[in-house]
Amino acid sequence: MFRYILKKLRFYELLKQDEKQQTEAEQTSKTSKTSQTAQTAQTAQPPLSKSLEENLKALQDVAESNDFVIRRFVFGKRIHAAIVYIDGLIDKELVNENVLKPLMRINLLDNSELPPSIDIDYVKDAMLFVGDIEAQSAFDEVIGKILSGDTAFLMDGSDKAMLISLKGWKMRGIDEPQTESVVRGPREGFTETLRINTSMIRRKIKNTDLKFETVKIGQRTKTDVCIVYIKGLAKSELIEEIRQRLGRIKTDAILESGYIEQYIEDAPFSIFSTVANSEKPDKVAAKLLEGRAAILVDGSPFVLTVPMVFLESFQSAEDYYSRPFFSSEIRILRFVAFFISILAPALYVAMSAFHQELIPTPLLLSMASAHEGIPFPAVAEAAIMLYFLEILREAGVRLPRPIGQAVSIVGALVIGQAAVSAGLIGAPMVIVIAITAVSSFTVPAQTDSESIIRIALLILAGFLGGFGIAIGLLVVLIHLASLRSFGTPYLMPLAPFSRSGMKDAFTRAPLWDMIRRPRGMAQDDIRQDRSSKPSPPKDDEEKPKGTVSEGSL
Amino acid sequence: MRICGRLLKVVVCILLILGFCGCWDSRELNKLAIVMGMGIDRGDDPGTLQFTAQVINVGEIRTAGENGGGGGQGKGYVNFEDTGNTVFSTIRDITNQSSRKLYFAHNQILIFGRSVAEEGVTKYLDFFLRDPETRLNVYILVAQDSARDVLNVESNIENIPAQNIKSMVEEESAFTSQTIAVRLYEFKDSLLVKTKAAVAPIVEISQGSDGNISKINGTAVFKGDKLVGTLNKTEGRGLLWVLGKVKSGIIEARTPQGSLVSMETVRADGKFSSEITDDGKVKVTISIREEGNLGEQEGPENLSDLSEVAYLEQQKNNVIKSEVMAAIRKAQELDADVFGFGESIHHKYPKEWAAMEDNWDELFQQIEVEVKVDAKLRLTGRISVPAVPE
Amino acid sequence: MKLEKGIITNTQLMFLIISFMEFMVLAINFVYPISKESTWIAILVAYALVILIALGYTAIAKKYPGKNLVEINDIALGPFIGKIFSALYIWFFFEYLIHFSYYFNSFWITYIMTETPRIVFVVFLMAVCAMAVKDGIETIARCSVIFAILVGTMVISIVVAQISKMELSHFLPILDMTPKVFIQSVHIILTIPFCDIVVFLMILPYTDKNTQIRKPVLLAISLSTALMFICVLASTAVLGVRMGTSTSGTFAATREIEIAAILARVDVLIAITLLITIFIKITVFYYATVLGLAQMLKLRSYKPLIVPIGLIACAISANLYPSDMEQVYCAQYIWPFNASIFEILLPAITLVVIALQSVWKEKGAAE
Amino acid sequence: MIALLIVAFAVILLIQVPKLIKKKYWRELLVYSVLMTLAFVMCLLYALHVDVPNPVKNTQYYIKELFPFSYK
Repeated sequence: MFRYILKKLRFYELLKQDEKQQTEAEQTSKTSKTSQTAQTAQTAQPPLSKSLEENLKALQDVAESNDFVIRRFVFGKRIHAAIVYIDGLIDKELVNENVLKPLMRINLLDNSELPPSIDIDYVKDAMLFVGDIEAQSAFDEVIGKILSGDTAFLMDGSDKAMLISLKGWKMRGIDEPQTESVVRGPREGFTETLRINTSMIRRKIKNTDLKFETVKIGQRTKTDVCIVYIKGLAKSELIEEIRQRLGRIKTDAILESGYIEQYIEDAPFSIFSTVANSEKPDKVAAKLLEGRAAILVDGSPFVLTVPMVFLESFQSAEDYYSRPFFSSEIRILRFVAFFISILAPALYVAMSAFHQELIPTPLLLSMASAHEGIPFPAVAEAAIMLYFLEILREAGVRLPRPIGQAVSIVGALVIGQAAVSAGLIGAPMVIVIAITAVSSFTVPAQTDSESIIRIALLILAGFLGGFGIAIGLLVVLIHLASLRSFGTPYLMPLAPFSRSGMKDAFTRAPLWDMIRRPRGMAQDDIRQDRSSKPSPPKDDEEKPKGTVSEGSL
Repeated sequence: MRICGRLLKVVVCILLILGFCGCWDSRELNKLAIVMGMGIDRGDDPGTLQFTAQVINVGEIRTAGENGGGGGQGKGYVNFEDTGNTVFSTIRDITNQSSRKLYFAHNQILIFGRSVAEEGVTKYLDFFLRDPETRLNVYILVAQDSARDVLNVESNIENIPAQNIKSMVEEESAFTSQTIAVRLYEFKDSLLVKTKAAVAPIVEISQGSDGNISKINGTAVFKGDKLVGTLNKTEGRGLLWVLGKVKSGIIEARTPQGSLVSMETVRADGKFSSEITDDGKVKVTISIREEGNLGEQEGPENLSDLSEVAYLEQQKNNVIKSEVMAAIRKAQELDADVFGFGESIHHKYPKEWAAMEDNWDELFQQIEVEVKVDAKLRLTGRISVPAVPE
Repeated sequence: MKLEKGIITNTQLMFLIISFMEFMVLAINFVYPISKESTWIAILVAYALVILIALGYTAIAKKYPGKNLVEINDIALGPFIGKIFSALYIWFFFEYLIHFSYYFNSFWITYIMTETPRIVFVVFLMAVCAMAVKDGIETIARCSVIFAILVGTMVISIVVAQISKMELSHFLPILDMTPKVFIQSVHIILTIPFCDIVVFLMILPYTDKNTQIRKPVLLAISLSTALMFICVLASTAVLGVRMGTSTSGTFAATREIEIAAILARVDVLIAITLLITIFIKITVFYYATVLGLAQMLKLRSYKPLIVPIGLIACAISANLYPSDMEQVYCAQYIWPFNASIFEILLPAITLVVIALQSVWKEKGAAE
Repeated sequence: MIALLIVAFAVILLIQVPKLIKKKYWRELLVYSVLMTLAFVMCLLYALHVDVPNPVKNTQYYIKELFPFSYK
């Protein structure tokens, strides 16, 4: 906390110095203001002047761009006024109806009841039919607000501007997220607009403890980045850490939450991502309720959640909506698939080139006869096929969907069938690679790290067989164990081991049984009391209404 | 700097791997000559042995679903032969005639020619126990005359003779239980125990309907590591009764009216306990439990009658007893303790055993045996009475 | 000044010791040729003894909570003798490090990859261990949790797979050997797999509850002994007489497993188990060596020592013995004496000194 | 083999020494360099197949001599 305050103080001193330089700069060069706005916006704070014309002039100079609209008009007793806005960021209808109309009508009708002198506060209080409105006298604040879609109302003789928030622009509607589609559960996904995203989370968690903190990051883009957490659940140190890491970012552009992720992650050199992301409000809400914090970035439907643990990648929102048995089975299946997708090629190579005694005799015979006359050694075979596989996937993703499917089908057919019948690749290898490919899609959060591990293990297996694989797995495991995400061990709850955590690790216990939140994550662990286990009424209790007694049948 | 450091580390790792890039143990599948069966015979000049390795001809064996690729026209196997002084050297010499290195991890059977078996097999076994490649659950067999010929006999069902013999051994011990199936480690066990005599099934070549066929017939008995004699099928099953290794089998008996009935053994269990009587004799009590069903009857009489059942069970008892006694008599006549009575004494009386071990042969001769058989007849199959007019 | 910032919970300590001692499952191979089918009795005796010794170790540790072996030596025995003791201990840990890496390699070379040169295994293993040591005790402890469970399940499943091949008559005759041989086997079991937990005197201070270390330690010893006991019983019941002849009883026993003709030759499972357990072993000794050395030389961090020590270890352990026969001979006739000095004698001296000091203190308080 | 050895050592030094110097760990650097030279010599001897008496093995034999009795 102290560090934070000190930081702020230092920041303000810097501002003062910049202010001096800024004023000198303005006297020296009136030209190329626009280029300076980048720094002026965040540094100097010159006030508005009393005269409308000067203000408009200044605004004009700063933002000379043809979507920058200044509408002069006169109202009341010949009072000159103007509204300034960026075309396309405001809802024109509303502005006309609620700002221009009321103001400009009053000089048509007799203005006896008007006060002798109308000052801007009167306008705000009595004349504008707008809810979200604030007075602002700092020049750059005004510019900033206008740039982010407010409408500024200035009038002659006042050094304050009214910032009327009547934003409105074309945006993508809420629809089902492409990355995480579910069979059961809410279909809505985040959009590119920050406010809508926050509203979605708020609709899920109707609680005053749900806090949003917005900071602007990026000297040029001034992107709104919003920290979301539940006060009392999320640890204050965590929030503090996030604030600091965000504050440390010194870049000029933030275009997507991926930028933020790369600026704040713990292990920048690790192939495992220590920051989770999701497109689904319900998932994010659930994580918030576990005591995690979320980071929303304006302009990106992907919401970051921290801290992330490894096992999170194997959980999907659906696990908690369907009943525990099936979802447990599915989860185990995901783990198996993960191991298949990193191990299958390596194991095949190790077995067929080093440990043939492990293969059952009939299988060995068919493998041998399939591998007969194949020009490459098994490693090369596998490497080539894996590479083709990656190419196929990339092509399938990039191309428009119908063509993409065609490509992947054709590729599969060509590379599989043709290569086998041409005797370039053994049929078993094709099967292995196919299994690998399919199972690598079951854990989307780890797909990228999977493909790297897969290649590494394959090489090791090619050189050292089973020993190589074992060594490789050891390295991966040690690395995982050494990772931390925002203070939480990455392998939680596996290591350090927590029994309550295991209820939601490889299988999922019934919801009423998961009494505690993930250990070390939330401030208070208890999620519910033990009495929430459902049970039918005992015979001695009286049956609830609507239950049919045997006699009545 | 840090990034550069990381890169350097990666470079080191790659260097290490590439520097060690030997791929020492890696043998591609198409560099292997997969050995399925091995035979050892005496070489022509004394002191040498002749080694036969049956190697799969990968290109020729049929594999499911391969459209023509597998082929399967020619023979599915190749037999390599060579003579030498020791097993290992001979095996290596074979590499001179085969383009690929022999690979033993999937070897199924190991056949000793009669000549070799008679002069002792221990010296040949060592390699198979020591080498990391060979597996210990190989079936040990003894050929009636030469192992080489046995491995050359084509089978009509399987396309690899070794495979054929192996499955014959398994089926044989599973369904008729007339010869014992011995794996390498069991064989080694009995060789390690001084008094126990090792046994192994005998495979012989006989004239089939079309060409020669190889068939399992009888059990070879080793004394020490030398072949001393054979048990015929009856005695072989007797041995299995005692060891409790009978899985199934047909027992023929006669009804009071003298017509033949064949009963199938479904479950059987045998154990023996040995003790030293007061006069220093060894007394072995063999108790055998057997359950079976009525499989077939010639005569018209109704066997589902309880008295008949009791009679048949009695008959079964006698048959089993006679088989066991036959086995024991044969063993005593060969003076080979195939049952491991001595070992049981050793376990029970460690002290006395020290004295007995050396003259166990005589003791085994005058060993007195008591056989308790408890045979049950459970079911009569689908029909209870034969389909004959009353 | 603490070189190790990490803190592990007592549960993690327990798992660490378990996974550390699970190596016994394979180290016991040295004993099979000596006390053939009666090995299990020797294990029971050794277990009784090791409990006493472990109590001694924990007593030392509890006397100076938060201090590891080197610091304890300095405090208890004075700077000079303390230094000597520490040096001896560190040398001993280093010896263990060497021996285990050699044993691992010879095993792997004998059974799995016969043509690969020894140095390859040494280097790769050392590299992995160095990586773990660099990440500190917390990482090692976290890995050990997973390893303990993994190895435990592996061993149990192997034993279950062997059940069909067991014969109880293989246990007979019981104790068919001279007392000297029996003592020797107990001694080997005691020194090689059991008492090397003396190294945990370097690690105990980094637990979160320094005062209650006795329970986890004893629990861990008992659990891992139980595991080994089961394993030994199983392989004895499977192998019987052959126990004496094979170079690695456990391995030979698994070699005969055949489940439905599909799952044959699962011995590689054992090999993997060995890799894991030996990894934990080596890592712990490596860690102890490096940390102790750094503390003795009053360094500010032990990390610079990792690579050189590892390289030296590679060079030494790559040709530790001219032949595996000599290794087995050493393990059976030389090593027990060598080890018992460091594992029993030196701790005993320290314990006695501590006791005397406390007595004197009380005298001083009385006067 | 020897070339590989030298390259590997060079790379390791390149990675580690600058860190030590940056942190002004002079004492550590001293110990490090001593040990590294030792390691290099030993690895070199190993690579050249010069069989030096193995310290670990021999010490354990010497220590064994301290005991009056043995199992043989």
